[in-house]
Amino acid sequence: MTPQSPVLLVVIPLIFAFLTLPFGWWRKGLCYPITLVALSLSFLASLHTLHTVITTGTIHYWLGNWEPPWGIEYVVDHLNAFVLVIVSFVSLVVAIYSKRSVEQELPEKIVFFYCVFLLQVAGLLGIVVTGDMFNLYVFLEIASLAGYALIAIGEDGAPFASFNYLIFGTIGACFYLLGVGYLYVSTGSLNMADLFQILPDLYQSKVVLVAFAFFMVGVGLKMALFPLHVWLPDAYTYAPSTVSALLAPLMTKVGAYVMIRIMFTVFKPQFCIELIPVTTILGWMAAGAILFGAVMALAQTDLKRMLAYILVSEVGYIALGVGLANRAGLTGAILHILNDSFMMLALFLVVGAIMYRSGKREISQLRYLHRRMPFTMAAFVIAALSVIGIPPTCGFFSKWYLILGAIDASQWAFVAVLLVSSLLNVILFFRVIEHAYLEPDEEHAGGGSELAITIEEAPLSMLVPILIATAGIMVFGVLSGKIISTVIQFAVPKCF
Amino acid sequence: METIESIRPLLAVLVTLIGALLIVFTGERHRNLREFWTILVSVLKFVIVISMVPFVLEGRVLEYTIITLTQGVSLQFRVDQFGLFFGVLASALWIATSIYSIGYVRGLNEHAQTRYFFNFALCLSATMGIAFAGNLLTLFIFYEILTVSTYPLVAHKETEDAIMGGRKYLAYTLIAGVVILFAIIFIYTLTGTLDFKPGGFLLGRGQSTTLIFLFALLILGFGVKAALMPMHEWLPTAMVAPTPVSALLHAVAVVKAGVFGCLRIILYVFGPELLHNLDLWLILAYFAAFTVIVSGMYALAQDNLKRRLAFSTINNLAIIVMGAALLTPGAITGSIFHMGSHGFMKITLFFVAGAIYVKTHKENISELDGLGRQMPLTMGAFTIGAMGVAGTPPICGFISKWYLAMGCLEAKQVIFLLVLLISALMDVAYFFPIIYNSFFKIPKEAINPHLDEAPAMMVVPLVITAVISLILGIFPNAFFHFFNLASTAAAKILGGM
Amino acid sequence: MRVLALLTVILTGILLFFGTQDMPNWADPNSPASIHVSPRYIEKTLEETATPNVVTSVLADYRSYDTLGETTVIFTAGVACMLILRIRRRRRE
Amino acid sequence: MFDFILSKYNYWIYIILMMIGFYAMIGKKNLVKKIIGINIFQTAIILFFVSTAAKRGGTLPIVEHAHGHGIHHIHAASYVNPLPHVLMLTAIVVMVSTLGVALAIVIAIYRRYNTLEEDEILEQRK
Amino acid sequence: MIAAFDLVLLLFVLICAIAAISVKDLLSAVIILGAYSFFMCLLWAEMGAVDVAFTEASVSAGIGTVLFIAAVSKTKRRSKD
Amino acid sequence: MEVTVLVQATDKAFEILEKARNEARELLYSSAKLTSEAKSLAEKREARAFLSGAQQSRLAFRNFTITFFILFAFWILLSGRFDLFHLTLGIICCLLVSYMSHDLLFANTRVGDIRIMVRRFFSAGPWFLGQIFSANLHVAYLALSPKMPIDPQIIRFTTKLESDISWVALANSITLTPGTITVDIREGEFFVHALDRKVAYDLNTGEMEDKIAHVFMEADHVYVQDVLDVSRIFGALK
Amino acid sequence: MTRVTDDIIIRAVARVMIPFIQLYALYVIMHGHHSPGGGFQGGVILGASFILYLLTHGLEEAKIRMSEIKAGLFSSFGVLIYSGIGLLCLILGSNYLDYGKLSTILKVVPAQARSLGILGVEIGVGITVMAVMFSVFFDISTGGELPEDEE
Repeated sequence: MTPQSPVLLVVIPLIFAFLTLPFGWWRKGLCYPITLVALSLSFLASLHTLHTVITTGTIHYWLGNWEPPWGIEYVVDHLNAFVLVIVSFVSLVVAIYSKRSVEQELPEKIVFFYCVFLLQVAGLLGIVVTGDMFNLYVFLEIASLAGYALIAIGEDGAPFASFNYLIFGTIGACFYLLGVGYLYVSTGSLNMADLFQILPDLYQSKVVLVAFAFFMVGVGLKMALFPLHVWLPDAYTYAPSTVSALLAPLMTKVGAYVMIRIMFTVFKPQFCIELIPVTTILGWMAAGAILFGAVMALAQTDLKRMLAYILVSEVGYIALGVGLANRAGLTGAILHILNDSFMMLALFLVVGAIMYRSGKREISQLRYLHRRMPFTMAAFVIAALSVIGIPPTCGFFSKWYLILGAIDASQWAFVAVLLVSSLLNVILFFRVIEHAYLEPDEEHAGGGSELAITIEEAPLSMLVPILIATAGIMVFGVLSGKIISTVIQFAVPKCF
Repeated sequence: METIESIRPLLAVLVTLIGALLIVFTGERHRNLREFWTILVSVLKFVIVISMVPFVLEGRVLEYTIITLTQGVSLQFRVDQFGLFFGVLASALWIATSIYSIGYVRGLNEHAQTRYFFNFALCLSATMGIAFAGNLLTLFIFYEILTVSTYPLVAHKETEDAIMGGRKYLAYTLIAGVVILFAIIFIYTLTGTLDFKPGGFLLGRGQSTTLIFLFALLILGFGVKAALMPMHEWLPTAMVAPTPVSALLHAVAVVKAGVFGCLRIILYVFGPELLHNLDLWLILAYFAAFTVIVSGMYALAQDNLKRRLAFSTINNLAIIVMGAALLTPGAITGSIFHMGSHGFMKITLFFVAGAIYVKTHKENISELDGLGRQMPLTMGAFTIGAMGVAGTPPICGFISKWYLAMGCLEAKQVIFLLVLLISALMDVAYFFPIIYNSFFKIPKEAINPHLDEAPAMMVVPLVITAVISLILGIFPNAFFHFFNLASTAAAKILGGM
Repeated sequence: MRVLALLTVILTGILLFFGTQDMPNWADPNSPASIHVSPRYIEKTLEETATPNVVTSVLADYRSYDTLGETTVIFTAGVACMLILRIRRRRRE
Repeated sequence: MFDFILSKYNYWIYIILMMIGFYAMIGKKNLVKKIIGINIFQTAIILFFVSTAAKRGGTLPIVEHAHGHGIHHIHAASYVNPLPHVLMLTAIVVMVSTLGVALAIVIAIYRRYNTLEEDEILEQRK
Repeated sequence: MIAAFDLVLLLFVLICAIAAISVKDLLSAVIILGAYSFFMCLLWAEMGAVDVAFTEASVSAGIGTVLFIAAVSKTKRRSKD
Repeated sequence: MEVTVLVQATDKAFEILEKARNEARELLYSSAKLTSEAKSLAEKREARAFLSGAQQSRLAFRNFTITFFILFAFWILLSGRFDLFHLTLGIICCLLVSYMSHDLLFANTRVGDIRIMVRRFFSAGPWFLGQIFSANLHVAYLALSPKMPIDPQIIRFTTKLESDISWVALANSITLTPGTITVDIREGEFFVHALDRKVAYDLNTGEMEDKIAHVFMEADHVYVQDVLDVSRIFGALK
Repeated sequence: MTRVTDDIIIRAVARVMIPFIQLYALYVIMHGHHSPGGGFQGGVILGASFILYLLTHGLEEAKIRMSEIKAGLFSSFGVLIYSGIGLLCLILGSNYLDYGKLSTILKVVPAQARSLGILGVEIGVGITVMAVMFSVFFDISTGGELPEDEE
């Protein structure tokens, strides 16, 4: 008796998404609770999955009870289960947060919004959980379409940003599909495990090489790896704040997950390391991403845009970890999937809350904010410290493993990039923190103004998710050793 | 060496953290309660730290592992003699500082007091973590927390200068942090462990060039906070901070943490034997000696009192590093003990500077003429502190300098003895005029001839610290067993050779 | 911009051409795609699903989860259009 | 050599088609043209997939009822490969969905900028 | 014979594709795209993929074109390239 | 240089024209939409009031059954499977479609006796074929004679036919006959393009119109009795 | 696009054709087992019939037959059928979408149950596709602007 949780965690959000329309048509207010219920159930299912994986090992779930190369199979190993829990939890947190912000930003579209929101989450979960190349494509498209729509309803520039995203996303998806096609032509199979068995004989085949190249480019587009990131800043800047908070942590991470999956469990690691120098190229691209993202972020005056560029840089960290192609590097990359999800979640939630309360997002307008929204800004500071990599926040530990990996691989340039980038992040974030916390002298002469500015903290439904995310940042920092020893060390492919 | 599992070090760190949270949640509305938390926590902490002294003096080590961070490295506290020495010093001085801060902040009616106290508590928590850290990673974690939590204190005044000072501080220390991080990870890849061991654990690992490189990086990294000479630039700039912060920076937490880090590196990571083998000790000692001389000269040139004190601090810290670099029992004992004695003396001096500022809003030395008559207690304490720093018996500075001098002789390096003497002369040269002018010189403009001390909350701590430094000079083991701790630590380090 | 686009396109094209060299010949009945997974569908469809149209049986049974995904894609597109475009005109006060 | 060309020319034409679509996607300035490009690109990929299913001598993948004894005599080689067809049905659906969403976005863009030329939009955004 | 048919269809498809992206009148481009889809579907039917051809005929050549026309008539008909 | 200027100017002109045209069209549309929609809705309402109650439901039921049978015949033609399962499916489907659109097939046609209509349609068939044949000959003559004596013209006439389905039948018949094409119908007014004068005269005799009217039972006005209770209608009208 | 056409010919022809188109669409859905076609193609054709009605008869009248709200409800109804069948299999104690298990409640052999399952699924697909095609066209051609007094 196989556990049903792997399929339930995808199907529950799907079914609830379908239910949202009728229920929302009946009573508009029902959408929010429906979403919460769906995502909590999904989260529980993913926890159950993770638990099962840890206790009994990899789960194979045959959909429709057809055995693998013929039917579609869900394969949940440690890596999957880990990412699943992240995705479902982050989306649950964002869903809790969404209530007020959606009511303010999109009062007319609540029903459709929650419907697409659930579809988006289901798509992301479906990408992660599947063990079939084509099924991955289908869910990739669900997630992408939902993403385009969610981004397009943002503020002024959103439709155009979303259109650009659509173009690049479609190119990415098409390339992925082409890759699947090329692999199918040369092997005749779509199942990942099956491909893993068949492919080694074909590593010299040009078809397979080209397929691999297209996978890389396609996934790179989806995860916004450096030269292919062009769509990202605009899209995440203009999207509604809830959407940015959902997509920024998850979309790129899921892309990164797909990359790891294809590189190391569809193809053999030695293929990407020795036969063709993919990892080296990936490493250099990632290094470029890290620096470019940080430098571009420096040039921004808009807080949300700055975060978007930081996201580019953070994606670089994950890719760098993959590119190092050793145990420590990959551990760092997988750990960074978790950490970065929470960091980006916290940052984008905070920006959303700030915009909700004050409508401001230029860095120079943030003055007095620490008095108006003390908890929100405290969360921002902690998340910022984590991005910089100050212990004991979680960002430090992924950086630790990445540097460890880089030293292990004797890639001194990467070490330098990692170190320099954290300094750049210091400049980035302390610029914001200075604006938010430190005020010019003359305005508070005599210290009497302490109580003059009243606290206007974000509403509780927004504050609680922010605090959860922040707590996550701290807790995962301290627990990183535990997480690695229980999950991540099994998620790294055996041969490292 | 006996190891005891004990939660006390964790408690010592946590108690301030909880205090910090209590301070935040109490907030601006209930000032008295908030200040009560500060003092309560500082006293509690001191009690906890002192309660560990008997165990450690018996040669046992208190250990507490919180959680495994990565293979072979845990978030771990281990209290040995050296760590406890620093812990006792910091927690003792914190009581004084917190009382003094309350007086100072209220006296000036500062803004954002909650933030101030919160960061202060956080800072001390981190310092305690540094003191009790059982391995390099734990040390580094708390080191970074210290950096970050000190930043708001440095930039507290929020003027252009303060913000610039804060930026500079942050830039220096975080770059240093990055350098240290790199070195630590490198060491981890070499050895797979980061636990401190008296006498070092790097012996026989890695090539000598790599090790030299690592040593340079680490000393460079920790040297920034210890304000060794080419990296000292941030320290005088950070003087824009409120005086208790300066006191904290210079006497208790930050720079001491830097020196503590340096000493940990020298004595517990690399170890005397390795340093001898690589001939690094001599280079480091010369390097420190250079700092001693140059910073003394700088100090002479300053007119701002706090800046002069800052350079004096740099001077003394360099002496500590120099002592440790000599690697003889006397020198190590002396330099460890000097950490403590310098702490008490220098905090007195800063308290005095703050008291003067609160009372008269004067910062420059040239304006202090005749102040001794107005504030005799304050200036008396200043005199004790200054003389102590110069090494006059029977103040505690004498004992440490004596042992340092002995150490120089043991190492057969007369040149460092000379450096010590020159620095003592310089100390006299830059402190004596202040004392003289304040007591004996007739001021140009009329000043209040009556007794007019700063608030009691400020005067009491500074008098107490002055008295303690006096008592320590006579009974080095009074109250805290400082001397015992220092000498046993030295013995153990060299015993591990 | 246009030149860059053209360059990218040509590069991609060359890569794809490169890939075709090792492809099985067109309409080759012995290509891997024809002999690995698909024969079972054809041979067993009547026995297992009682559906002569193999495409239907594969679509809605063997790989029915894909089809659920596909339907969801359609549904997503529909809701997405509603989400993007529907604005209720303001009632005249 | 001739054999080689004969057995591969299909693929090459698909590739040319793909490149046409791809070029329209990234090189054209008009948004509707870009969408047309998407359409062409995806159709070309579908064409590629469908052609992998082709078998010489294969017929439609609809198994005839051969009463009674039929089941054992089904030869896979006499029917074209149905799997790519299935996949491509899904891909077509994805294509039309993308088309719908893209057009919706285009209308939203037109509502705001009153033009569909990329460069004009970029100018207005400044 | 079949190969010739195949080739002719492929040629048509190519011509339609090029025309669709180079015609400046969007409505014409869209109609040409419909023709393109139709030829495509012939091609697939010829390869034995009747289901796919059927779908393509109803979707791309049918609904797709209609959607395009609806959108173009809702926006602008002329394009600069 | 000048060329580009010219081109730009034309482009601009085009744009302006386009804009103007769009605006005009919008205006027209909105007005046209309002009037036509209002009109059709009003007509519908009238019709409903006209045939209230049992009359209406009887009519609907009748339409429903007729539609069902027509559709089921179509289904059997398509399906070609006669097992119980597929027939049941067919019945369900036909019921469904009839339910969805039974009012479409016979909407605002005054439904006469369908049997009579069918009979008349088939009996009129040969005549139409003959017409088409002769028109073919004529056009062939026009095309083949060396002078090509064509004289294209658009003629306009108002028909006496009443229901739109018969209009469409007439229009299609005209188009089907070579040499003439129905260009437009507006409110019962036909615009027909004819190839030369003779064709136009043929059209103007109205023979075809009569035939159509006959088929759709409009000429003889018997249909009213067939379907509706005349006295009631007259009462309502009064 | 959505106003009433003036052209009487088109309207009348559309009216006559629509029932047949719809029936054909249903035929395509129902006969997916034996001939090319299935839920998706049938659904598209069905949707096209409604689009045709919308094009020829205008928004107001089309709304009586198929409004955008109905379309939304139908579209979720269709996928619910699909996923519901899957869930039913799961509840009956097998894996998701394992129609073979339906034989326990349908009282037929598993292969036949699978065939019926396919049919059910195709119907679901058809409904969704029909509704979505209509609603997408509706949104694009009207620009999504709903009339004012609509709730």
